[in-house]
Amino acid sequence: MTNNYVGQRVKRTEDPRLIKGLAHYVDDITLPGTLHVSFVRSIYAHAKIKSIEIEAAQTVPGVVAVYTGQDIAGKIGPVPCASALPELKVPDHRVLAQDKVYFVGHPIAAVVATDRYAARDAIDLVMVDYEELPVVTDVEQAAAGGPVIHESFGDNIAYKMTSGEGDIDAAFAAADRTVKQRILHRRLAPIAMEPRGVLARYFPGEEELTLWSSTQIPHLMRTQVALMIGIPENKLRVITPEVGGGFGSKLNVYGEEALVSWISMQLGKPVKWIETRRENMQATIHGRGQVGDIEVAFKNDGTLLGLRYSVFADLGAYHQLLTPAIPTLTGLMLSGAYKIPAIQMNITGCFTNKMATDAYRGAGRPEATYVVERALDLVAADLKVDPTEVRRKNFPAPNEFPFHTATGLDYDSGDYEAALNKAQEIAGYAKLREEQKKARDEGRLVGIGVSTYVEICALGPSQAMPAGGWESATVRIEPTGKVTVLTGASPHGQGQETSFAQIVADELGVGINDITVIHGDTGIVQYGIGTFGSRATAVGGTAVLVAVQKLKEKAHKIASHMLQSDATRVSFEGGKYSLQKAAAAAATTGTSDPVVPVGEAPAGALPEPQTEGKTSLSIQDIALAAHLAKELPPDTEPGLSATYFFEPKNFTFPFGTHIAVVEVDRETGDIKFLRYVAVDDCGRVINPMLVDGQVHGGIVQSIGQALYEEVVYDEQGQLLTGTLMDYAVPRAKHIPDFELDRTETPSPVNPLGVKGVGEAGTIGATPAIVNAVVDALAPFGVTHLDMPIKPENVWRIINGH
Amino acid sequence: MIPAQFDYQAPATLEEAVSLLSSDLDGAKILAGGHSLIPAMKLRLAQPQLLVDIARIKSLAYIREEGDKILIGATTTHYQLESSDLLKQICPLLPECAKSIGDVQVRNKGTIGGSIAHSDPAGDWPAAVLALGAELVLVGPNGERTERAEDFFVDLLTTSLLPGEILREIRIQKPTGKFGQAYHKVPHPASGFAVVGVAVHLVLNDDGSCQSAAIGVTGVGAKAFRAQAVESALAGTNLDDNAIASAVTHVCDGIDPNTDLYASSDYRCHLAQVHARRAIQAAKANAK
Amino acid sequence: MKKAINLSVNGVSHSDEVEPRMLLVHYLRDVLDLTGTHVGCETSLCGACTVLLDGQAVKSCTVFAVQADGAAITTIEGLAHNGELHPVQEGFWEKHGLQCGYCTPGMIVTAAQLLDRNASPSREEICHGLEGNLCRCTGYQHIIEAVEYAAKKAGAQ
Amino acid sequence: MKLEGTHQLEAPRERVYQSLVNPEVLQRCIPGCEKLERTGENTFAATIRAGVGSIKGVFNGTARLEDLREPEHLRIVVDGKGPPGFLKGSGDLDLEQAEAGTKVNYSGDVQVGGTIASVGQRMIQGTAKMMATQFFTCLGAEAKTEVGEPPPKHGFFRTALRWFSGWLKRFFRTH
Repeated sequence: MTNNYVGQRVKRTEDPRLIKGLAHYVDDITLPGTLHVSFVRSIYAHAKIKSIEIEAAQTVPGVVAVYTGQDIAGKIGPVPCASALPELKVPDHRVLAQDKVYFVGHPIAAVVATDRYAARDAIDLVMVDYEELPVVTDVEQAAAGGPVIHESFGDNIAYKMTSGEGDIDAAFAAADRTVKQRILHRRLAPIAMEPRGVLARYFPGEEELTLWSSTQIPHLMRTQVALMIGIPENKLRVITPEVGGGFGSKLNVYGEEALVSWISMQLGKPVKWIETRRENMQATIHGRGQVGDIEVAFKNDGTLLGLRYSVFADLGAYHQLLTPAIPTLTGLMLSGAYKIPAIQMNITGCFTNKMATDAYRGAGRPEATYVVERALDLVAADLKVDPTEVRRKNFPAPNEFPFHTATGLDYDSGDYEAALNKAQEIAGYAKLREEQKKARDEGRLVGIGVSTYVEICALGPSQAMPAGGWESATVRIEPTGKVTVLTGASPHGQGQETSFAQIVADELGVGINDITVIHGDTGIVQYGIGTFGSRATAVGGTAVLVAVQKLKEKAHKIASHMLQSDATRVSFEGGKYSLQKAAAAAATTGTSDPVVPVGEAPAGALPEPQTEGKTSLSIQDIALAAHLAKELPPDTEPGLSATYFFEPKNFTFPFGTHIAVVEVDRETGDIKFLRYVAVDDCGRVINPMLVDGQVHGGIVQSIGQALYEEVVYDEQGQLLTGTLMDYAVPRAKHIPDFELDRTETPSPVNPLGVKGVGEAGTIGATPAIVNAVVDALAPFGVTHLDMPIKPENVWRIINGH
Repeated sequence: MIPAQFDYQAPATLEEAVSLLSSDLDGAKILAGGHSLIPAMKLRLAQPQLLVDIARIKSLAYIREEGDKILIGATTTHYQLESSDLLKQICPLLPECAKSIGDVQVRNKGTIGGSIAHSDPAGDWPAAVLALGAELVLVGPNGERTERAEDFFVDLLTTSLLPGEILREIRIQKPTGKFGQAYHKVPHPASGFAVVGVAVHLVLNDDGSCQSAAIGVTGVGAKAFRAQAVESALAGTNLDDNAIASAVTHVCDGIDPNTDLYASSDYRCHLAQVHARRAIQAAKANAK
Repeated sequence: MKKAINLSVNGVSHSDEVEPRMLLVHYLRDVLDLTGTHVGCETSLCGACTVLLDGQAVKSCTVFAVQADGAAITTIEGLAHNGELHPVQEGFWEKHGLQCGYCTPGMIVTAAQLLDRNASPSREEICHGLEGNLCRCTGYQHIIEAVEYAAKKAGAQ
Repeated sequence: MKLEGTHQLEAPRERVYQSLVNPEVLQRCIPGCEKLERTGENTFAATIRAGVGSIKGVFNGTARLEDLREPEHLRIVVDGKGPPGFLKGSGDLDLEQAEAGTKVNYSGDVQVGGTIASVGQRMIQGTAKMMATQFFTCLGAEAKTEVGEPPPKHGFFRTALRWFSGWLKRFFRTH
């Protein structure tokens, strides 16, 4: 295989349509006669529905139908939760509220009209009479016996779980010292720039339904929606057009997707629903939402002995697809980048009168990395040593991999110290510390924060996943020589149309523009799992690689047959199967150009491949021959196509070091970045430009979490950050100039050697930023600050309030 | 996202606009740039029956000098003010304030008149026009009248505009002598509105001491206000750091500062003091 | 109640009758089928819907179509000329200034106007100029580099 | 959201108290109150057009007077709902005799929900404060009026309180 593409900064093939404004997101697709849905949503966090008056809404010109919970009762199944935890309580959450509402934004009625303006007008006329019920929004109050949200459960505790290995009590008993800190992870809103959207079209004659949805998981959605609305799975086609960002928020099956599909079946018309941003804030999953205590046991020399994290997880009012599973991922990553002999995670998952939490970029792992990296700084502060020292002390050495953790994982490969060294070198760490000292002497508050993270990617082995952890790929060479790649991963901005094409182009020796990567259409692509958990390249890309290698095996056989040679004497290079030198010398040379050069397709029938006297055949020649099937070796199936389902044996474990340098304005509490250095190791890199983009984006979401973002409900469960007026997403002016670099430790888990990078930034950066601010405020005795660190909080500390 | 229905008229003259506005005192609203009104309409928090679009009255958008006054038409956009070479020369506070409003798209469409008439408690213009002692020319069914900016801002989103009246022009005394100006703002990280905004106009004596100070503050109270206690504390001083630091402690005098998710009232007041001090120092440094 | 409007979009004249409340972005998308202009918020904060109205970048979700009567609009679809990408479009492609692409049309249109007004902006000026556009994917760094690339490219032409 | 404040009214305590329990006065003084009909001894059905500037919405609901201890204390409990959401709250009013009239101390709790809660963050408290001020200013004027006199015209509404457009309409029609 030649590396013309893999490892190169290849410009994305998906970009031209996007930069010209010609790409199609769900709302860009309009079918004749499309009806539009608008939802009536609860304005109370907890209330009984006494009555719903829809008559006035029905009279609005253009309104076709109004549906309430009664209309769908017994007709649409519950919103699915795929997390199987022992003794998990699963509320029966329906797509429209039945007799009560339990969060602000809970859908109560759907108005269907001929245009979106009429649908919007009509929802104002639906009168809901509520009887308010007591509200619980605080997770600890919910656990302690606040108002019960789902009466049949008796309390608000959805599950309790303890995990980890090693003798935790012994570790604490043996410790020279311990630190303990209560840590909040506030709720965050994923804010994909494209809100959710659904377009459903039922074909009554064919009894088929096509559902266009902005989702990360088209196939899982097909299975789940089919079950919810009772249509055979193979009569439902889910198409994922362009998806304007997901970050986990579209790794889900929402009630609206099933309801809009069902309405289309009821009315026999295309039906569309496009979420507004306010709906997105209220009724698309939130991320994070934990409060817990981290405790660490360690020796005087900094050796870590044990770590315990006891956490209340704010699940919200009901479960979305993975709601209860997210905190368990936190438990998996509590060993961080360190050797910790005993680890214990105690989770109490609780219902609150708020929207469900679920996977948001990192999904449980940022919480783990954050508490571990904060804890390591607490240990360093306790021992009065540099934070890098205590980290270095506890890293597993490169020769200790696969490294088994007390959370039950086996880290695949790593050289954590190399990444730390490189980051320190780039940052000029020693000099930074000197400068910091000088700044402090001048009364300036400069802080340096370090985070040496490990994350878990490439989810994952099917054993560990609720609905399969493999990924599928088909590579096919069409009769004209064009290469088609089908992938079950459903990328939405990560750029796999390009990176998968890079893999295939190098394998086949063809140009990248001769390859089309197709994804996100269950009518075309065999089953797939989707894009989440930084898995698309490591799992989906590997499936593509193995599929193309399988295809080449077949092509090799055909080529040998056509070249009338033994397979061992035929080699493949630069897109051609050639007789090896000795054999070639005996034959006359012939042309080996593609049979149908790009852009010069002949009219009429395909040309016959000319093999007479040739010593080499292009892969396109082989494809055509395989298609025409006149010159195939015995027992060879026609066509040139291969499919592979890749089941990884393990997760992958990317890692890295992030160093943030900040300065705090003593008067106002404002936080300004002076430097930001990130050295990430995501294994082998297919396209460094795409990797940098993932890292940048991840870090900026971390900046948001660390300094600005917070979903706020008041005590009555009213969502106070209901729009982007109050929920602060970082803007260009909020970011530093990032200094990125990499180390490259290939993963042994997959033949590509890749690990994944989609979430690294959100995982590694948050603690680096908070550690830096805490470090800046260390002169005031600060050892911990909860996020988001707002200027006012800083000001209060500086001023001793 | 979708406003309720309304009727729309785009009169060619101001007289026509006044008469349309008077035709439905309860339901008619003036539309200029629309960047305060349309967002509220999209949330259906505002549901006017009739929009009278004055942005098409070309004669309402201008920046010019007339005698000892600077005249600014109500529908002059923030961007026109931000990019005005004339203003940069003779009254740089206006372009500086304009530059800090919202974002470039908002500045391209939003107007100074609309912003002042809306009287958002966190709007930027009210601070600037207060500091400049502007006069506002209001046109109504009974003709024209002039109101001092100080009297114009009454309360939260509330001005002294009478029903049927339209803000036509902002008049500012052309600064003379040795003067310095500055606008300092803490933008809300999400909305960009002023958590605190301080506009300063200093007139200095030849020896550099403070002849007079005019300070407009926005974001802090229910409406923008003149920080008179600060102004009088500055007058006559040599504007050294101590004088400024002591004067700004009065910036919230008589004000009940706002509280929201981003800043409590005492932090907000503290920010007002810090940024008042910084703005005064900047104005002093800018003085010529 | 409908009002007649005449306007030019990407050089093509259109005459339509619209409800006064129809937002310009809905007119462009739903009536003219120019779906490159996106809607990302409802409070005029994300900039995904940015178009040029008489050469000035505006948020088309905060302009009624009736307000654009008589105006010349340029949307993302109209930015390339004779099949040749606008330098900003080229910059976004070269520098990986986009991921999911949803904010991209608004970002590009805003950046195009930024360069119209300031041919060689500093990093700070670029950030200030893009203050009205949210991107959740790229972390902005590549967007800033894309605009720098476009400035250089346009300067060289 | 907690609301607290003190207002000095230039009227005798007895008169202030009487005004507070007089639905006609309440209708005139509750900002935006378009309708206040007695439905029980101390309960009323109300329609309130509340808001500031161009931001406003209609709320339908009930008002109740509780804990009546003439002339020193009463509690007003309101609960209303409308397209922009809901508002509910209760306020304890303590009337103290003061030199120049009556000092009213109020302390209450107001909750809002729906659109106004989720988008009105930075203005809710200001609006509430403003409405309270308006209410007590009006009440002071009402309580000063002698028995048998026509109710005051609230001319100051021209400026301070003109945002209450329903009221304004009446104001302009009667002048």
